[in-house]
Amino acid sequence: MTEGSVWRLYNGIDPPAAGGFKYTCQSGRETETGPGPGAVTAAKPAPIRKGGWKMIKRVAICGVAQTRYESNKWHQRMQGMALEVVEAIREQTGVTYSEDGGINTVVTCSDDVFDARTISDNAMTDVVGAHYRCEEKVAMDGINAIAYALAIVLSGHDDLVLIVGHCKESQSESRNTCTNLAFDPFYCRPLGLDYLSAAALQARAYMERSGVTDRQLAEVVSHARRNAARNPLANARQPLTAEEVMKSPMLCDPIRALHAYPVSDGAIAVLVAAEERCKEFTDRPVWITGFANCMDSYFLGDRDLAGDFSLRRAAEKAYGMAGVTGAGVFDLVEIDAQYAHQAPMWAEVLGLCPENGGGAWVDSGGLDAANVNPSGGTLAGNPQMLSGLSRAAEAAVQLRGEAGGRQVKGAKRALAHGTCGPAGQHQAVLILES
Amino acid sequence: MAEFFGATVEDVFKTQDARFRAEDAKGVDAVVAYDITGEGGGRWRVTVRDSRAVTEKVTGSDFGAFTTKITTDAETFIGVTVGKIDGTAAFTSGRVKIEGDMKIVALLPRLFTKYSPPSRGVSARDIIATFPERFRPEAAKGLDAAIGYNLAGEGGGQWTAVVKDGRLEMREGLAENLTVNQTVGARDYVDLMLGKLDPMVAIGAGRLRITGDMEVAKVLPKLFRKYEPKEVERGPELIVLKKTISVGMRFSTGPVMGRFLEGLKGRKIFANVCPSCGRRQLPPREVCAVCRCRAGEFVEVGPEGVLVNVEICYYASPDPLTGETRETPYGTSNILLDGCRGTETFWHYIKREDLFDVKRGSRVRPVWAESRTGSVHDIKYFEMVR
Amino acid sequence: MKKPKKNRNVGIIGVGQTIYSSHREDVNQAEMVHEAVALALKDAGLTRDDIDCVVHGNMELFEMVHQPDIWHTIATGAYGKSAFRLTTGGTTGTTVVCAADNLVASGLYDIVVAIGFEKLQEGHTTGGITNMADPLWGRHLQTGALTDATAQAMIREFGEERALRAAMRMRVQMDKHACLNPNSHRSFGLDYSQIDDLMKNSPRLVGELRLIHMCSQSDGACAVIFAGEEKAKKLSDKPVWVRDHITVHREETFTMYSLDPADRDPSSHRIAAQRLFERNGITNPVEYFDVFEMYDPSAWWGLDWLRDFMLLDGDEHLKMVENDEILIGGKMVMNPSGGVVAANPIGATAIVRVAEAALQVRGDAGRHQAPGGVRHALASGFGGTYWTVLVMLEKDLDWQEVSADG
Amino acid sequence: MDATGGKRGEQQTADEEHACCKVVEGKLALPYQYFAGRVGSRFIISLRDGKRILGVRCDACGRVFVPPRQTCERCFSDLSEKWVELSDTGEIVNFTVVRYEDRHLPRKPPFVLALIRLRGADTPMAHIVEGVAPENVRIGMNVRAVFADKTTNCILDIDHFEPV
Repeated sequence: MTEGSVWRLYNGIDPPAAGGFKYTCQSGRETETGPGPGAVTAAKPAPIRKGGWKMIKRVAICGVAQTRYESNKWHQRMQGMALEVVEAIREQTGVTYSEDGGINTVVTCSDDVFDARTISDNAMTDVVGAHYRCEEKVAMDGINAIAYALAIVLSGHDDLVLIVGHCKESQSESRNTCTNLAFDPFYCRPLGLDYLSAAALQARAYMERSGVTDRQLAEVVSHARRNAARNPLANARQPLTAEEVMKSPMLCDPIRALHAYPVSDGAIAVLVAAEERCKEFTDRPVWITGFANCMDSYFLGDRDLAGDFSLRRAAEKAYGMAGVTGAGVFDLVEIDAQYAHQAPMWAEVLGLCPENGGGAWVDSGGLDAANVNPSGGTLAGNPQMLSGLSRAAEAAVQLRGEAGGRQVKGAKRALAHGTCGPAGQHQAVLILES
Repeated sequence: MAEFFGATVEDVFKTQDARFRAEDAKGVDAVVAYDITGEGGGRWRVTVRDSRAVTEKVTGSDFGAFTTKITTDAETFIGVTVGKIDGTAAFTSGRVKIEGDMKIVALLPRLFTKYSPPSRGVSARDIIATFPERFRPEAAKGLDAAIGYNLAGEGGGQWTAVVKDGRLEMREGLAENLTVNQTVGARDYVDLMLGKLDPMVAIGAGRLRITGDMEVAKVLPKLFRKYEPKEVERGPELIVLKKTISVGMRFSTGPVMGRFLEGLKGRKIFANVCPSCGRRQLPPREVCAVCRCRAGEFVEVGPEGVLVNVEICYYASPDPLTGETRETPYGTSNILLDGCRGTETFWHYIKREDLFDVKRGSRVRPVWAESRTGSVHDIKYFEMVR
Repeated sequence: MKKPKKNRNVGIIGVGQTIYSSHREDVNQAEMVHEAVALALKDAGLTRDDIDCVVHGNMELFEMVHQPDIWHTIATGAYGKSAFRLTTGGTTGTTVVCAADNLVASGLYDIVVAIGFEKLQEGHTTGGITNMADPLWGRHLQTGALTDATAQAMIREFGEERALRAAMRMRVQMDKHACLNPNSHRSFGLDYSQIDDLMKNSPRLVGELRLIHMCSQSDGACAVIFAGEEKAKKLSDKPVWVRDHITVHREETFTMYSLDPADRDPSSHRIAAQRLFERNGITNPVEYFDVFEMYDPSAWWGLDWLRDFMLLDGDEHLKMVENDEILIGGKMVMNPSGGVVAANPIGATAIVRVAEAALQVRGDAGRHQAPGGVRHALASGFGGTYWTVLVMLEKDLDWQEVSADG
Repeated sequence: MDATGGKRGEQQTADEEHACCKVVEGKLALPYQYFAGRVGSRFIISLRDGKRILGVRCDACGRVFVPPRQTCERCFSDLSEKWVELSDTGEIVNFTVVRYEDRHLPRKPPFVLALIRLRGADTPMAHIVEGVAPENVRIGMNVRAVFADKTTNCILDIDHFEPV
């Protein structure tokens, strides 16, 4: 194992062999062995990997549209939100629904419980234009819908995919009551566990391990609000000082009310196309060069909540696919931190700062230095199901140079991260390049 | 009293009140009449009211007023009660008949905990019931026979096993042209099957009589796998958690549905019109799905129209917006309102009293609710224009 | 519609199914799913280590578990693996198949497990389906998937006697198949001699849709393992190739009937079949396919849709049923498994169609195997407001020539 | 839980553009029955009738799990007959104080949700801790299971844990 690695020997799991883990490309040929799970740290950047898995063809994001995110879009039903972004994509890219060369495949992203609707995508068929077309719903964070669209194009099944995600957290009496239903009915659900309390347990585990302080977490929120103020689409744009955050009441110790992302509503559309089609829709394609996702254990007690298991595996594989090292090569990084502690914690795993160095990294301006979440991030208000997809959308907007007041100058390569499940059980890493 | 699956109908009803779950009976007000026919049957009335249950045996022929009446034979009743007979299949095949309010039937499993028969030895009937699962088609090749089982006494009965083309069919009663007939007391039959009684002894003592084609009788033991009594008649307890999950929701209308619902308040039905193909949508949706464009213009249609189809629903199911079970039968229809064409229909209820009079093509008009709030209930239902 | 060339071939190398039953009190959801995954791994001769990615799907509100793949990770094998969740209602089972095919064909993953499950005993199926309708309108009016609109339309078209009889005959034919399938939830042992009785006496659900016509509410899970061509050939001696698949949705409404039968909306089933067969150079599907596993939620739908899927006209589909051409041993065997009327664990139902079709192609279907060597099979999924997915399976990798000029 | 910005309804004042828009109260409400399965039933019955907490051991990786499960998710080995009895005492390895109010919660806030590693188990189990003020809960604190008087046929047959 690489020095400084944090592979936790939790519950007796053996760390992977010193040579790292392997994955194979489609020809059955093994790629060059990765540097191992401990390697992706800024303290000791892993070597740039060459000869990684090559995609058969280049696939790009050709258009991005987002609604403004709000705490209560009471005046719109879900179809209205989705229609808004579909129309924006059509206008932006000129894409049509012609049977020959138009959109034939739509990948939606939503959830039956949040929508209180069996087959939530049934409500979307009309507005996403899927009448007598293909529509498939990714029922998890929408960043995975981009990966699925990538697979559709790479497979040769279609060369153009429209992704439309929506979520209206304000519809239910409480999003926590919805996420409580993700837990099994006998052991966890009766205790009232939900994604908030799961994140709180994770926050404490991370604070215990890394020594991150309440002030540093407050600074993460304050930073998110500073950036969000430059993002006209963000929900929570009001600036907050660290002191104000620290004064906000405890919600679920050690998570304070202002450490949690606000209840949010919104929709996103993304157009993905094979290279040969891109020029029809944009002169600024954003190439998808790496993706991976990974699932961790379900029971919170089975997991190292502050550990790196699934995110490290996802990052390793995505970095390898894109042929990049640790996070130093990214011009900006959109981290799906739904709670303040997740920004430094996952920054450590992605290699933006050393193991247990998240707090110091925040103090030393690491968030700005690495251009983390110029959009304000999920903490500024993106709903479940879209928290990762909005990271990807924001990263793409940056690489297209269309980010306005929040634009990172000359951004050429970005990382977008998305997570779903309690306390980041499922992790996804997407790498985009202009 | 005849016993089926180790239980009697009497015993089921005797324990009924003790199995009542008051916590799930809030607001339930029902009288369920049970007409259990055939041997071992009888008539009972179960009243659930004010979170209490009272079970009475009905002696006369009149049940009095009831909400729901369940008619079935004793064997089916007990089989379904103890879980040996699939209730849906029994209803599907017509062995269980239900009159009156169906939703109470759906509620019963929640109102009473499951009945367990007194644990006791296995009955001849139980063993006969295992024939299909123990049948060995490979041993029955070329055999064409009707085998009678005449098992007298408690837990017994008469059955015929018809074996043909490698298949087994069990019939109640003794067939006329039996290939082989076996007459034995039900208790002795059980003992024979459990290996407690030697068949030769039983034949010698005249307690078992076998008549008919003795060549076929010889192959009988090979036709079925050995009967193996389950050590514990009931398996280990399996935990179930019952709960109506209810999450409060605030459904936005948005401007399009909002406009439509607002119209209903004023007794007006608005469709929106596709600017491209001109089709009218009811209720209005944001876009015309066919032309993929916003449908912005609203036109008033109806309120009268013609039924395109009539669907009469007999199956009681819960309304997911309230968790309450719906009353049956009810009827819905797609109505072609005046001003609409083709498939541009409007979905609503048909007046209960008109259900069996209306048909495709019938002319109907809406009956508006007194107080209208902008919802589907602003129209009570459509009634026939007579 | 043009379709680009598939990046690489994908083979089905393992199939696992639980039994289908009205009650599985002995297992929780995750444990039931595990049974299917373990059987599929065993069938393929693989271990969990061989899997790259797990695709999971069902319909959440049937059991009211939000994103159940999260909990089911304890039993699906997804731990430490790539994982996706895709759902499209009743078509979910075929959607996870399409997803697995796309994911493997893309080259992103070599071996993918697709899982569909449902434990309908744990919820209220009809209530759950009703919940698909718009909360402000249709939800007050809909009764699950129960409708006799198809029955009414067929009665108008073919006359009451013939339509009722054909639908019931198909129901009996499906039951005859179900009696041969050990996994069936419902196998009544029905006989043609019972048709008259059932037509009159089976309890009505909605109009002429009677209890006997309608599918069961089942518990069950099904897992299918997909591999890229190279690995599929290495790991399996009879991989079943996924030739193509198509998904066709319809708008968010059930208002598709009018007073004039000619006004009826185009069927999404027919559109899907036309597009799929055209791009694969298939002109006579009844001749081409040896087996068709159709998602037939009721005998009425099964009968009506046979015409659309097989691109038939007039009463050709009725004749196929009346002449027993869809029976095992017939010209084009429909649902040798017994179909959906015999077992319907909804989130699994459509993947079961693919799994059963694959077993037929492999020749491993046991007592319900269609005779004569099955080379071409079709499987369908149904969901939403008349949504269709079709999946084409092949025994041999010899179709490229057929579509090369297409 | 609206402390983080979900101020609902405040915009629902007359707004020209949204004149026809309104919000309709409803529910997502359906009946469910969940089965614990053989493994889960044995665990719950043991809590309920025997006041004993059982775990399962995976022979392949040697870990003892609670709550029990039929399969080891990593080794894919069958654990359904690999029961081990665990102590009813253990150590708090992590905790949070739930201070928000939602209908799905089993207690009025504030209450403590903790991960407790029982003696004999490798994986900590989530449960409620009572009998100590939230501000006095510490990681490393020893706690003991207090069994419920009335069964609910789920993990709440342990009513809560309290400091030893």
